[in-house]
Amino acid sequence: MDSVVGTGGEVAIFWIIAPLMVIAALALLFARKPVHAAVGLIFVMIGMAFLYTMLEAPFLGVAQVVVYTGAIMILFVFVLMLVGVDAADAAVDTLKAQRWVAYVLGAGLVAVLAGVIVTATLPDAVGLEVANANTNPAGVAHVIFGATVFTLELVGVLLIVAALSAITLTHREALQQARNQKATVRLRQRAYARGEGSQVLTPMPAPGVYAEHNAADVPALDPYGRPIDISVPRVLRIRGQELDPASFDGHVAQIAEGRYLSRPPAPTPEQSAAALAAEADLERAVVTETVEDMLAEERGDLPEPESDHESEPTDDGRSDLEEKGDRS
Amino acid sequence: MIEYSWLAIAVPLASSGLLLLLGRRSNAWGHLLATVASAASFVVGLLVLLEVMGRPVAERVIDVPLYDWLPAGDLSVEAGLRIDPLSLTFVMLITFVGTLIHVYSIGYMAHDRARRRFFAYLNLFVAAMLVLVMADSYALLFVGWEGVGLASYLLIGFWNFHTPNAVAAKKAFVMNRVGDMGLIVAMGLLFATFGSVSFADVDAGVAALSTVNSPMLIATGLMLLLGACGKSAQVPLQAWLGDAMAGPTPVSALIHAATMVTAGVYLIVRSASIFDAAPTAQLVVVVIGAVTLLFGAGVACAKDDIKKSLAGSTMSQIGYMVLAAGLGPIGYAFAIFHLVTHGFFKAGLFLGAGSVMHGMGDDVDMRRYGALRKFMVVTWLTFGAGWLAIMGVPPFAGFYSKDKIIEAAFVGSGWQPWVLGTVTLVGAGITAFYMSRMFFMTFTGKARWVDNADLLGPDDRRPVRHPHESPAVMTIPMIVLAIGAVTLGFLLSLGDGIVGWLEPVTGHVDHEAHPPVLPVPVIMGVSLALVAVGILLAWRQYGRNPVPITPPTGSVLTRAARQDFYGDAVNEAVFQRPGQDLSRTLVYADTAVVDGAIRGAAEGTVGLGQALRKLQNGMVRSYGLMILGGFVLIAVVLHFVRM
Amino acid sequence: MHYLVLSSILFTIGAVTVLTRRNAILAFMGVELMLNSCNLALVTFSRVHGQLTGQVMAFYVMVVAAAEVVVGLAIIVSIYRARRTVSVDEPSLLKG
Amino acid sequence: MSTLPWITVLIALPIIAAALLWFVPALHKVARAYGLVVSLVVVAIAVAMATQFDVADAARVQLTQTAPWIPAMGVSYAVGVNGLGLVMVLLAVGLVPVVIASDWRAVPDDDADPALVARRRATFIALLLSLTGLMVAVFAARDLFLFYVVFEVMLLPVYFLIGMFGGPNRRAAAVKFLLYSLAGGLVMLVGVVVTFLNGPGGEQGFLIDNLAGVIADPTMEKWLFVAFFVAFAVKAPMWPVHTWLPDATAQATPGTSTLLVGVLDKVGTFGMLALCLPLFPNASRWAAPVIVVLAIVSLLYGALVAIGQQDLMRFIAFTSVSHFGFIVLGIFIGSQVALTGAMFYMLAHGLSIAGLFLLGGFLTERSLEGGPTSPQARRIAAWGGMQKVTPILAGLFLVSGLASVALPGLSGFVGEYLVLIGSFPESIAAGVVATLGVVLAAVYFLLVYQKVFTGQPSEEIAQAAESGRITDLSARERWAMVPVVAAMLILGFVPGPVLDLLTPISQVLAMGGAQ
Repeated sequence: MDSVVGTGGEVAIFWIIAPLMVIAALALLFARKPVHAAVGLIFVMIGMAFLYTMLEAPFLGVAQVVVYTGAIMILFVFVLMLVGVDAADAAVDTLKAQRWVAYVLGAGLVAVLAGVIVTATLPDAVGLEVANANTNPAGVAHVIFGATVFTLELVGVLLIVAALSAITLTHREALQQARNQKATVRLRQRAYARGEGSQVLTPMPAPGVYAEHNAADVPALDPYGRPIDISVPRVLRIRGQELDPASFDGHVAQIAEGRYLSRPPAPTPEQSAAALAAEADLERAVVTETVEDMLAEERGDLPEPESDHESEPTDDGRSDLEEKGDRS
Repeated sequence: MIEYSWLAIAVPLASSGLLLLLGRRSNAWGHLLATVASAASFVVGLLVLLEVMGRPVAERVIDVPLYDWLPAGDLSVEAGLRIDPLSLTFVMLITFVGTLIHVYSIGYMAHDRARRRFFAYLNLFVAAMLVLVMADSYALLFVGWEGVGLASYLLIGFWNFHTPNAVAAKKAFVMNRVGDMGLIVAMGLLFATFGSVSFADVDAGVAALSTVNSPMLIATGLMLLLGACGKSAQVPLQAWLGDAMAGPTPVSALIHAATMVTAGVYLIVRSASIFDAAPTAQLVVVVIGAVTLLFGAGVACAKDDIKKSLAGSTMSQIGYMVLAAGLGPIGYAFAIFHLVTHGFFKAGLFLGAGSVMHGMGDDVDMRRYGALRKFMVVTWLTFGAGWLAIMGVPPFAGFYSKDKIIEAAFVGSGWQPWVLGTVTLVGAGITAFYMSRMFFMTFTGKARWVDNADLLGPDDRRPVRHPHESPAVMTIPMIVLAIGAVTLGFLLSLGDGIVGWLEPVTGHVDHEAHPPVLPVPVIMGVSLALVAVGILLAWRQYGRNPVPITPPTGSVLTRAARQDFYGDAVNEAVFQRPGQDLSRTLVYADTAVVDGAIRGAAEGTVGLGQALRKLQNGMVRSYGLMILGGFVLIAVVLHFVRM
Repeated sequence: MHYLVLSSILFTIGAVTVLTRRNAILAFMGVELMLNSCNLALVTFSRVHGQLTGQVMAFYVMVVAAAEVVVGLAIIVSIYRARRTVSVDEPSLLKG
Repeated sequence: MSTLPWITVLIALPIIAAALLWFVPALHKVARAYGLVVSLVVVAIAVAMATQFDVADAARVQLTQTAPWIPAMGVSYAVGVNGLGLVMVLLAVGLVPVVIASDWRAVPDDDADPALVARRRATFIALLLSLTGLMVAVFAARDLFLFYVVFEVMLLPVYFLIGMFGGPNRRAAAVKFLLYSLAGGLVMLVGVVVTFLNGPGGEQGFLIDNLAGVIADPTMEKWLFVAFFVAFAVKAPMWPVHTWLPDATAQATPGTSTLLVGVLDKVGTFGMLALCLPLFPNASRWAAPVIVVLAIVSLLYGALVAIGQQDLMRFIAFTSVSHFGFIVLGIFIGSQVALTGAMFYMLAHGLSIAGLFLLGGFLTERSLEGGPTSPQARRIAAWGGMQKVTPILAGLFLVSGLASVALPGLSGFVGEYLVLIGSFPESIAAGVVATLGVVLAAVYFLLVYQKVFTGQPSEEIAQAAESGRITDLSARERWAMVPVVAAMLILGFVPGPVLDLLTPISQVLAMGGAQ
């Protein structure tokens, strides 16, 4: 057995924590959702802190918790909230075989490193009793503010620079002039003419909040009583957290059947579908030509920085984000 | 005068060059200049001849060095002339007949716009032929050898805007080249053995050689023979002569009857020392001669084209000469003798044929001649003289020369004399047959043409012709040649005659010492009898009976003979086709395989580059993957290296 | 030495994460994990040798890691703003 | 013997002239005349130099200059010619004016912008002139390194000549040419360096005289020999590394092809003579049998493939492959006579090939179907009966062709005869097989002559001749051809003077070289 690990208790703790850490780390590899991975990583960090303290480095243990778990990981999660909500990996990897090759190589790496370590002959552990004579933080402090004080200064500078750079990087210059309502409408109409985005010209229908239920995750109902998906905020939809109106009490169910609607009673789905289609065609025709002459009239005068985004499906999302902005 | 004998070559050469350079400007007088040039070289030759005759027999072989031609160290070839009875005999023949034919051509080519060019070529030929016979080394001889080949190419293809003529010319040149190849190889062997290619050194070397019939000499002899076959249209290189008749008739007379085609015989006689030292080669020579003799005769019997028939006869006559030359010292002189007489009467016959064609609108088909005797008397007479001469009817020239060959053929021991003698006798008979056939078909019998289209009945295939005698400028040469054909044999055998005259070259042979296996009178009688039979047969078939204007199918033999015994077919099947296929294959292989291999390498490199390019996909992660892989690799390696 | 083995395992997991996840943030977490595993090794060695240098080194690593995270995440955010994605494959600017 | 630095002048003058032409736009208008004058001046100087040459010991390198170039590396600028070098230099500079005069229309006037046309013409001429200087340099180089440098630099002007002027696929052809030559050249570079390292070193360590036979180790010598030989074989070109030549000539202008085949390719055989044999005598002897076989193969191969060619220029190129087979055979068969023949052959072939290419160019310039360098104009089958339309052209073509198939009385014969005859003492078999090439030569040339010049001209050609669209050679074309044909005839009848220049060398080589 190894002299590095001192007391039996320590051994026990190690054997409890280490496997858990490994499993948590694996989450990093296999978790579909970044958030879960982040959580796994946090666990690893904390486990790491435990090990530090066991390794007679309590100061580092604390620092670990404070710096990593307290700062860095939070930062991660925050950024995830900011950008990565729907950034789960696409099912198909752009680089075929990359994944598997990586796994194999990883296994190889482990084998090699472990092999080296196992075959290596380590001197007997000295232990840190001497060094930690008057508490480990003091010892560390001696080194930090003694031998490596200059380094410390440098690191301080580094941190400041990093902070500044972060600010400059994330500070958003006005890449394009703020989009006023007119431009927004134009964009949306153009998307509509192209048959993209949410094929809606009017402001987004509000979720079922004001109908029966004051919850943003209940879709609004159209005159025929069918739920309007796009009325639910996009994020909820992506997360699959919208609810089915039918799952509410009978009242809403009746609403869903359109019972409370004025005469005539609800037509059969075919009729309604046909009617909708005709309506939509008419609408589209009108809009299309209006859009056309709008384009003609304003060709050039409006720079189109988004021309490459419009083609992206995310355009849909953006347009109704703005919608929210308008509404509130 | 001897040291100026090079003038004989220089004059016609200069005139030829002049005519070619001046171009149209010399159209008006070109032909005259050429004729004069040819005559001049005849005069030079004559003067030299007289001077040489004035010398004692021992000093009749003179080498006239001109200049260092190929000073190449180990091999240093001098351009020099060998003046001796043999070369002089040829010089006289060439320049004399040549001049006559120049004169004849003035009339014959009168209507050709390119007459000047024709004469330039003729002069070129004369010069080259003189180089051939006057050279003192095989190298220089080769110059003339190829030179006459070129002249013959140019003259056969003189009307090369008719593709067949161009093809015939090419064929002649290429087949000659095959012979030339033999000559080159022979020269190489000589250089390898004797370190020189001049006649003098070779003769000395052979004399110094102890072994007789050494394989080297046999090979040399056979290679020389190959050259001779190419030039003299002997089997197996005979095929070109018939087509060569595409050239203007004077050309056929001069080049393809009198002079150039006999160069092979000259070569063999000139190389006497080698052949004497290599009996095996001699035997082959004899066999070739015998075969060609019959071959040509057969062809001559079957052709209806008068010129081709004459060409066949030329082949056969040269067969006689080659055979004689193959007999060794006893034959050389007779070969040359026959060569000279043949030069005269065959040239005469060709000119006669030309005259007939001239009168018959350039029609060569004898089946459309007939009864021309009345219309072109001179031609008839001169042609007749040639006819009798070639048949060997005494006292015409052929009688003297050919019978000597026949007798010589009977000399020897074992099977050889009997076989050869018989062949020559039979040949004589056939000669008589085909020549009489030609004569009768052309001049006697009923006219197979009409001079007035109204006389033509329905589906009457007779042509309309207005035969007429040729102008004097054409007839005079014919007459001169005819006189030669009549008298030459007799003149040249006066005293020890040409045989004695040639002794410095051919060596002295006591003909009494080698009696034929049959008594001479018997041989002579038999040959004359055979000739008579031949004439009678021809008369029965072509003289008395009417000749069908369309050739009858004829026997297998006849049809074969009409096809030159399928010589062309053989060539095509054995050389031409495979050659073409080989060439095609190689052309394909060159692009596909040779070049393909290299292009393949190039494409391979490009492909590799493309493959590697894929790795540079700009994706951080794949780069990272590579780094990791590399790291693991290194780690593993280090690990294992260390332990 | 179990600590060392553990650290190597964690390190590998981090590395593989960096290689396989296309979400930049996840990859970034992988990097953090690698750093941590290194720290673990450092601390272990400091104990083995009975000197605090290892711990100090680990400390500095933490600080630098912090700085790095700040900058890195800032970059990610700005990339997201510009390209509406955080996939590391998208900015394949390294392509020749 | 005058002290004028003849060769340096010969090298520098044309290159300077080329630079001048290139940089002075005023000259562009008169580029061709300018080029003609300069090249003629160069010829005059070369002739004057020849008079200074001491024929008595032609084997010795004369008219030498030596100056340190990169002493640290043992590289020096050392030039000088022996008999062979002199002959090749004369051939090279002699052909240039002929080429300029014949390729007068290398840059057609059809281009809309006259300034551009003038510019391209100037480029063409400038390239030709610079090439002249380089050719002189390569034949006169006595320093191995210098030789190598020029050997490679020479590729550039040729590359541009092929790639900028000529047929539709000229670029591909040019690249192919460049790659082949470079590949060979790099192999040679290795050989050059290794040879130097084995040499005495010092400030003149690269002088060929100091390197002759310094390689002691036989294996090493063999390897080095191979390294050099490969480069020269590609250049020569020998089967099976010949395929760049037909493509290049099929695309390049006739003039370029003339210099390429007539002179540049001779650098290959020249290198074999001037480097392989003296530097590695034993290895040459060791490799001779193989090389002789290769030579005979390319000799027959070239001839047979030539028979089947459809494109006039490709045809001529393949005949050259056959001829180079003869030359290499003469060099390595190991007899002094054959060596002399081979050297003479290099000169004679330069002449005959010039005749064929340039006259072929004149012919294609008269094509009704496309530009002079277009494939359809060069298709043999597209012609016929031209002798009737252009008799002088036909006659000159016939003479050149007969010279190239070694008709006695023309220059080609002397070389071929000496090579063949000289081969027999060494190997009768080789001699006999090589002699087959003589027959094939007659076949391929007469075949083409028959197709192109005999028979009846086609309707269009006949009409064009009537209307004067197709005329016989113009005065310029005729005068361009006169020196070539005259040289063929003179060398055919009186090769003595030239042979006197070459024989001593062959005697030296045959003694020390491959025997």
